Amino acid sequence: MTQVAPAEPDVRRVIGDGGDLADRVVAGLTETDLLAIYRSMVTLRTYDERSVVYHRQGRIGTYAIFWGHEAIQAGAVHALADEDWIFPSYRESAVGLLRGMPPETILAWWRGHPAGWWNPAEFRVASIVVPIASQVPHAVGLAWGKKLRGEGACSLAFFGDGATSEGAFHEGANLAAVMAAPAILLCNNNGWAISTPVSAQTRAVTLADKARGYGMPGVRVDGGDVLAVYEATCEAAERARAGGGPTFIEAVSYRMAPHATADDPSAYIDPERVRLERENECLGRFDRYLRRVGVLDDEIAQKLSEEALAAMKAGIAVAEGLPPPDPELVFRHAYAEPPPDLRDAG
Amino acid sequence: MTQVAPAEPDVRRVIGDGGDLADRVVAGLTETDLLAIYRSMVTLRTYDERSVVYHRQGRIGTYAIFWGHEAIQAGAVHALADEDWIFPSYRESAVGLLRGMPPETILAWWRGHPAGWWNPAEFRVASIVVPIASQVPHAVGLAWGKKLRGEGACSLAFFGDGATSEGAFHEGANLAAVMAAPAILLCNNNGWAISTPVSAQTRAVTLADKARGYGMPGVRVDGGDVLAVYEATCEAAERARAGGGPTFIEAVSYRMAPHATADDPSAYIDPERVRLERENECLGRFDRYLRRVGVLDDEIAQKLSEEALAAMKAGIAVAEGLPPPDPELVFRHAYAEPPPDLRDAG
Amino acid sequence: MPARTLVEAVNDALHVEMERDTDVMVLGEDVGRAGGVFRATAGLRDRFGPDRCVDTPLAEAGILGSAVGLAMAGWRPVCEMQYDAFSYPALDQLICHVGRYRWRTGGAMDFPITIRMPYGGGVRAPELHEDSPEAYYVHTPGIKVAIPSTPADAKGLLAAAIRSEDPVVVFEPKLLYRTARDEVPDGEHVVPLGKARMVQEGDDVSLIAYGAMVPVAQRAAGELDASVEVLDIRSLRPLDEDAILASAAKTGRVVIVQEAPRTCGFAAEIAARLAEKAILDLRAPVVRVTGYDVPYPFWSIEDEYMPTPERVAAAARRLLEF
Amino acid sequence: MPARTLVEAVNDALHVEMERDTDVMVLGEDVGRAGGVFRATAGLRDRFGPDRCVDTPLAEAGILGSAVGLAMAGWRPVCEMQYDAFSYPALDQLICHVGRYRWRTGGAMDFPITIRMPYGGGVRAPELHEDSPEAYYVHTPGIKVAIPSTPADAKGLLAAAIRSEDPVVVFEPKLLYRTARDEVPDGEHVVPLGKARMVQEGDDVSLIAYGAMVPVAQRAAGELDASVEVLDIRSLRPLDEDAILASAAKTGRVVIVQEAPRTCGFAAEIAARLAEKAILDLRAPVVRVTGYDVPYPFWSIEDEYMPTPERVAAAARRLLEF
Ligand SMILES: Cc1ncc(C[n+]2csc(CCOP(=O)(O)OP(=O)(O)O)c2C)c(N)n1
Ligand SMILES: Cc1ncc(C[n+]2csc(CCOP(=O)(O)OP(=O)(O)O)c2C)c(N)n1
Ligand SMILES: [Mg+2]
Ligand SMILES: [Mg+2]
Repeated sequence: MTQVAPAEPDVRRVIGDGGDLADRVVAGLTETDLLAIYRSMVTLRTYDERSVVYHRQGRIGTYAIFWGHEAIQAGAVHALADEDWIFPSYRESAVGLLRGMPPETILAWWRGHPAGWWNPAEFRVASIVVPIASQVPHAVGLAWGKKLRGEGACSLAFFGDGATSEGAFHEGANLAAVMAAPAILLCNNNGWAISTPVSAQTRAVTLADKARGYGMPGVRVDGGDVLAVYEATCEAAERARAGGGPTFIEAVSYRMAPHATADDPSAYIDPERVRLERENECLGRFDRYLRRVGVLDDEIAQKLSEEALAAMKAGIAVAEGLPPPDPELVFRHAYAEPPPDLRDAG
Repeated sequence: MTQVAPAEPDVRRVIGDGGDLADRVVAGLTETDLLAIYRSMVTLRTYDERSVVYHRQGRIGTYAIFWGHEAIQAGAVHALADEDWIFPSYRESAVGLLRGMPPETILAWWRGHPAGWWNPAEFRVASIVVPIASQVPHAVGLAWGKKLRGEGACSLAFFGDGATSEGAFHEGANLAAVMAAPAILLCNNNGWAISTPVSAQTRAVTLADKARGYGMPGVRVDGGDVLAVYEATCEAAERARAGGGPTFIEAVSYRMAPHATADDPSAYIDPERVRLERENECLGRFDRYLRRVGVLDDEIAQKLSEEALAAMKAGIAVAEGLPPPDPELVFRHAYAEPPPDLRDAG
Repeated sequence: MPARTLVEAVNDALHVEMERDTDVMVLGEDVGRAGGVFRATAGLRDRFGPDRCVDTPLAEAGILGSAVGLAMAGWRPVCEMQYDAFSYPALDQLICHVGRYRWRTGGAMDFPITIRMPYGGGVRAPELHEDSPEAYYVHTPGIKVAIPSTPADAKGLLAAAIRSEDPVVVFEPKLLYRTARDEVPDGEHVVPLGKARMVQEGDDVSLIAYGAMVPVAQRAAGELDASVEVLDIRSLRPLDEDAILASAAKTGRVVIVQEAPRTCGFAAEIAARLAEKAILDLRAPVVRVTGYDVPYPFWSIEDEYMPTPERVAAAARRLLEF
Repeated sequence: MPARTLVEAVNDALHVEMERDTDVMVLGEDVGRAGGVFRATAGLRDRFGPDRCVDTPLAEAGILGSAVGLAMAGWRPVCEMQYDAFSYPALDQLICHVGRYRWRTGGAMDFPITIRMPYGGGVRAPELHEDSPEAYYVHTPGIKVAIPSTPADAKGLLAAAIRSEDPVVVFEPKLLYRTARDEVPDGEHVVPLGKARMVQEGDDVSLIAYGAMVPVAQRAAGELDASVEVLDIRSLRPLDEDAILASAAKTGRVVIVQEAPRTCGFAAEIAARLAEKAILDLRAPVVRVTGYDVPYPFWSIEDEYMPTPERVAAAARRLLEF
């Protein structure tokens, strides 16, 4: 069982720094694959940056920014098979884009519009879950259930460093190991739970150390390195499919934006640290890597970002063009067979 | 930070096997101390064996047997200072005896009689807690609160192997480490949660491995070796008082009796294993050790067990002599200031 | 029809439904090897294997939370909570997810999850083995709740719950597990949710109860020299409001019996509906005979807490003399 | 008296009570460095230090469970739950321990624990930031519940909660956090639990509400051309039943307004008490204007869910014309 030594300080990296730290290549990744991953990151980045603008313009409500976390989301999703399920938190609200979900659906969610509903089975993307860590047992149950049915699918749950303090994380992780569920527990350790630093969240030397308590492998990767996330997730998925059970992945990152549009981090976060982190943000790192290995040039980059922007603009147009929701929807969908008195309310 | 290597198979022992494995001595323990510990074990053993008889005779209700776990309870309590708090589960219902609580109080609890109430502050023994693991956060809060007040007291929570699967254990343990609470988390790993073997409870190599995920020391001791438990608890208490925070202790034992008087383990437990474990039960081991080191002889042993039996017989007499409880008590004590309509019920 | 105890009827329902639908699986603490601490799941592990009758780790939120994922994978999970009070760690999953996930998918996915648990007092047990938590569950949107009082209903309502596309919580009165023994139809037997059971008809006063309080109401009826109607609502959501209103219209006097603590218990909901929809029919106050707003007492005095036939009869007499 | 918003009044109460009693401590998620996501605890960490205003890990059961131990150590913990729905993971500790531990010690120890949380909808927030969970709390024995609707009461009831030897849960209507602005007494200000607030007197119909529904009831009163009484019960347990019965006796017509889902909500409790104790005074049905038994909707249609002055006024008119 691969397990990380508790105090192992260094995290797995694939992308070098253009200097002393050399680039690695991930076996089996073609140029097309690399560009596909890059495209996904651009899609997510564009979604996020536009959303912040749309929020300022009052076109969407409160929004949970994920700027700088695109590497974790894209790296993980590209490592999965199409039938594998993804369980996002609010921080990965737009991850469905990488499964063909139209941007207007997610924009509608943030606009508080029922068009924000989607069918998880259609995209193998579960609904956005707001209560911290509570999606972890869902992902475990799904993986376990698929395995019991002899289907090859595994599941991946996204959650944060703060989530590791919740009982739901603990009970889900333990159950995953006991049932040898093909689940991947991907923790985005961005250093903060709103205003609470990870140092006040746990005394564990690394979050990956928690894996040992569940008897599952725990690995640490550079969350700003999309290929490192991709590689680690591939290994976890392989192990899961081979019956090796769950893996805990700690993606070490940093929250380079406010917790959400409503949050003002100036009270608790060091702007200088944020500035440095932003200089080293994941899309730029991958962009430079791809240029070093000769897969990307200005033209392609330009084209991809224009496509992403166009898709996003089309998405907001559709979202804003939606008719006001039928108030009748208040009474729909809570039950397959609603109780007769559902409308009683005086 | 002392930490146990995940796969470390061997557990700490002090008491030898009278053969190849030599006895150790615990520094600072006088003959009087050793006999006091022995006396406590005899007291607990007597309480437990009589309780099973009383249950069969219909003199107490369902009862959670702790036969074979006396070493864990006595070893731990003797390692604590008088002002330290103990948080028992139903499995340690009689631990108050070691703090001067009269047996009739505990017997009354098992008789479903309000005389089973006690004042935790009087004995620094919290109430018996039935929901698994839910006492862990209490012990942590107490320890943290005492520390904040600059009082030297620490706390010790008893719980089982099954309890480590509960969110309450996880949230409590993590909080203890974060607050550097002077708390001792003592897990009696007796191999079973009712009918569920620890192998179906977790995939962790050892339960002590869970400590690393909280950044606290995790130690394993032979739960049948009262001196090993004593020694490990002393170290944990010292560390706690010195500001070193909490310690997780896994006391490796075996459940040699039914889960409770209502349980029939024949469906799931191997009687041969139980027989072997009972042959090596903790009181006998300590008894033989004390005789090897020349501290105990038949006369003392006889005297102590007679005293314990007499105390227990007196206790049941008192408990059975109690007047039937005042039904009025149904309405007492829920509130310091009861709402005026507490008695409304048609 | 063979006579079965209530817990045997539960066990029978599980056998029949698991036989009938291979998507049904049972999970919980000690449901497998031991067959459940009350033997409600006895034999399932041998018959259907450890994959369909699963001993889980000791983690109620993990059990119910994973049931959400199991349902997404196509299973119909039947979760056992070992005792009433031990279901509380799972309330977060219940409220945030079990009751909302179908809605969250815009109705695209169903969550046919059944939660069953022994509930209630009167069994001389230690603390926290005697709670009646139904109000926490029935107040939660997206959840349905059934509480049988007879072996036949225990089988039929559990079958209906397992077959329902909606999450259903079935509270089994542990006091009646072995004391209630009656004929139970063999094979498939389904009692639809939302239909009350007329226990006995009467004209002067209505005693409305559910679960372990139904026999209490029946005994109270026996003590009264009046024409007493006893209605077992047995399904709290959906609720058979028509049956309640019809009974109130007939007798004009209603006593509601509930074991749970008084405030915001289900008796309050029934009384509130009567106050709104039966005001012209009522010839006397609506009286709730309930437990008290106190922790369930030590068992040596639990009889003081539990509604008794005497308390119910006394309440009925007050109404008859009103 | 200075004018303060409701959330400023909460903050003021915390400052005053922590100043007054050095055993009072605040703990919760983001209450320290950030001063709370609504700024309710702003300034406390600087003023009283990180030991008395503690940023905890993200673990609600750990927060409330440790508060039980902190109380045993002599503290008076004030726990913040960051939002209504995020209090659910702590329900197990609430029901099993916070509400029972005093009883469990035979009254030997008090557990002066305060739980405060922003609750309720109408704030255009994402899912699970709009729940009204008071029924789960008030149904729990051993717990007291207060829900202010004005800045002055927000301060006074929180002070009373903190000084109470019993556990008290204070629900703060987040919709009114900044929209409600009014005079708040400086320094020590205590509003005793168990006393309703007469908002306006009237003879024809009574509107009974609490929390964010009080302004709704007031607006409804303005729309009615009748003499309308508006009663803010503000303390659910202990409940000022006399004030409710007096109002019912006077008007004979009662509308109860509750934001929470309907079934077994607190409006049911009030209606049930009226059905039992005011039956001869009632000249019309008791009507509950409530939320629905559905998940709180997306905010673009939340106004359909929330009781409105129109719905309340319409209900009142039905009673006036009854
Ligand atoms: C159970 C629960 N408690 C509290 C909250 C409020 N809350 C929203 S986000 C957040 C911090 C989460 O931090 P982390 O898990 O690190 O995820 P991140 O936001 O950094 O992605 C909190 C406390 C919540 N959503 N759910
Ligand atoms: C929260 C909760 N769930 C379930 C139970 C029922 N129950 C009582 S004892 C027990 C097993 C506990 O096993 P363990 O923690 O190993 O302690 P042991 O009984 O072995 O001392 C269970 C499941 C409970 N008391 N509390
Ligand atoms: Mg984070
Ligand atoms: Mg055990």
